[in-house]
Amino acid sequence: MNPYLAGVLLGMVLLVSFYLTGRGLGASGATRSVVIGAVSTAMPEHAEKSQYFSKYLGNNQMKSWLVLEIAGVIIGGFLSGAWAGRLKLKVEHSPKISPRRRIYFATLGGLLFGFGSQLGRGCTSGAALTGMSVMSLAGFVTMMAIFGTAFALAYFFRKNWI
Amino acid sequence: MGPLVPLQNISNELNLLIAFVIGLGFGIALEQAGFSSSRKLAGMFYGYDTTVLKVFFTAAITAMLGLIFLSFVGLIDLDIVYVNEYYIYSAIVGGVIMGAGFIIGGFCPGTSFTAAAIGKIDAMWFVLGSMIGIFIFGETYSIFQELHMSGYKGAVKVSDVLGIRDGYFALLLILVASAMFWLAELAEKKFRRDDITKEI
Amino acid sequence: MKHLNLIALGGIVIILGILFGIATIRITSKYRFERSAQEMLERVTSESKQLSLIEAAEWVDNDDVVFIDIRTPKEFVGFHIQNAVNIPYDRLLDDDYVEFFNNDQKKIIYGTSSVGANAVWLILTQYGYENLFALDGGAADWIKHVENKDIFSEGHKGDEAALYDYATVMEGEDE
Amino acid sequence: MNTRVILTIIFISFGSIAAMLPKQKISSIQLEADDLLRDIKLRTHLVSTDELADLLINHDPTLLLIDVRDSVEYGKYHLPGAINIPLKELLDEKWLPYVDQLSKHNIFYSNGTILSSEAGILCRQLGFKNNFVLEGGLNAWFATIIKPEHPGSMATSEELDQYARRKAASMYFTGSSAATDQNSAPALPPVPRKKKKRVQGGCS
Repeated sequence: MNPYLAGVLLGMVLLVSFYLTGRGLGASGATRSVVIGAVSTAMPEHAEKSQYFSKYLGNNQMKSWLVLEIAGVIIGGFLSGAWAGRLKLKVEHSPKISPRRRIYFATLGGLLFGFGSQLGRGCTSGAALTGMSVMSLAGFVTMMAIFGTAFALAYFFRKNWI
Repeated sequence: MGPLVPLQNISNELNLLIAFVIGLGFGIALEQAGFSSSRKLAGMFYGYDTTVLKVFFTAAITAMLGLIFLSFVGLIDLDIVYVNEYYIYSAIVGGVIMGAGFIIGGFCPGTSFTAAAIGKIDAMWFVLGSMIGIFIFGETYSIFQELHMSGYKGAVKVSDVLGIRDGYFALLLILVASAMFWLAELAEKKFRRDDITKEI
Repeated sequence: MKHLNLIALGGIVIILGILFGIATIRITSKYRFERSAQEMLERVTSESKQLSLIEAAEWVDNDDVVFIDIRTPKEFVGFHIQNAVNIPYDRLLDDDYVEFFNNDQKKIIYGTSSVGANAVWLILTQYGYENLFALDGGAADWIKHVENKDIFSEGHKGDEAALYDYATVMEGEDE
Repeated sequence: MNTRVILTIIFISFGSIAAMLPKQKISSIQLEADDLLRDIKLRTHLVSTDELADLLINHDPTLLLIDVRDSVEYGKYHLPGAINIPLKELLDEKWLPYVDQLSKHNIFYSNGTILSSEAGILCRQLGFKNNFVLEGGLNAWFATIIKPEHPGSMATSEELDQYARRKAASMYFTGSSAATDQNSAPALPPVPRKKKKRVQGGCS
């Protein structure tokens, strides 16, 4: 799909989300809910003692809301991929690097992203995109920090991509 | 008047159904934009594919204009819409870490879910990685707590900081974005990499 | 040529946008309040502009004072305080009366009840008019207590006077 | 013509419209003189004592009575469940969550109607929703509900019905059986703020 049209579509989804729920979209919050769910099942005492996790324990509606939203994202992504004929189990990587190296980097990147999203109170969808739509200063700052850093570091990781 | 869920006493079950439907739309939009490919996403930073910028700003502007008009005709109360709270240092440091994660991992959390949904194994590892990252943050929270909480400025809007109306700021952002779209398309020509764009 | 069409289309949309913008600006009322609600609240609580029937009765023959009857013309014809002018609710802000309200005369507003007069007083004062007073008592009270001269026999209590000793009534209800 | 140019044109035109829109907050459109005069003429802001009695007897959860007299008078007697916001303090920061909200129906009252109607008008002018005024105030409350007068032998059946209802209400509010109920019943939540609280959390 044309990126601009896809952007308008995404913007409409975001707007509907604002109209219905008063808050935008999110992704990393769902991951956190899953993590907290896992931690509190595996070691409930530890989760309660942890300063950070304990904040999100209990009957918090936000928790299940984002998880269901992400369930929707996964199914929506799958449907859209099926429709466009993109379903394929593979490791996508530059021909210059091995799949193994790609997976290492993807995991490391995910780790950093997960960590940063907690510190910065939201990821690209929750903080940057949603934040920008409501003209929140935090959204713009986060957006610029993310893309600025990525541009600045792009040179060092060029081998992974081009 | 919206937002409906906080103002109209919508039941929890319906709220969760709404979450799922919104998620469906979100997932389809992301996937249709081509965000399920890390090489497409990374193209942003090497100039051969600027889809990220285009989608990102188009979406933000569409939603922003939508909010302004909805609020004008009285369909939504912007006082209730969540505005992200601004903690200066954590926003910047968190953003920097996320930026590093972006260029290294090639996804962001939202796109990694759609990519994993269509079978990208690297995206699944990215999701796992972000879970580990969140776990590490939770475990080391005492170290970062001060940073996490410092420099609180409240839920400020850029238009308030600049002292201009929301509408003016939206127009300003649109003009900036138009210029960026133009530059992005120039860049796509200049840093053209047919070998990569054909594959993704 | 395709380009030109699109540019023309864009131009039309922009012009429509500007027109729409201007049109919506005109929607806002021309009768804007002069004073803020906060200022009015201070005024309301600091100085009383309520005139009791007794106080107002002294002003009837005075040329510096005008009574303004805010009831309907029909009611006005039925009865009105001597020398009163009739300006119904919906005409109070008319351009014809701007000059009248801006002169130095003292103006006492009255209506069917104290409440209506007080509300009009509040709104007009907030709107920026000065020298306004509201009669604490309606036209009917005026007939009863001023025209029929039994001010002192029963005495008209103001709207806000407590007519009962509430607490005692509540306790001693079992009689 | 590519998509970018079309999109840019559309965005810029809509952006111009957005920039032209007058600044306003839909949640609190301030009313101007003409609107207010119309409202007052229509008397939409008034609630009769009979309606209030109904609301109180039914323990309507959305009802919040606000006594605008000073605290001394409030201390001597106030309607069941009423909170005290002296008129002077009406627009103070601490009372804003009560007067500017969407979840409750506020009814202002005082001895008569003047003070409460002033409170009502000022709130209405600021665009605060759901604020009403008890018509006749406590005086009317006592005259009609607590000590209802028999309408006389010439009364129509409607008047008699009304009298019967008022008498029953009177029993409810004064009767010893109701006394305990009255004190405990409309236990209102201290802070009914709903509106000013933004929606919780984004994605973080």
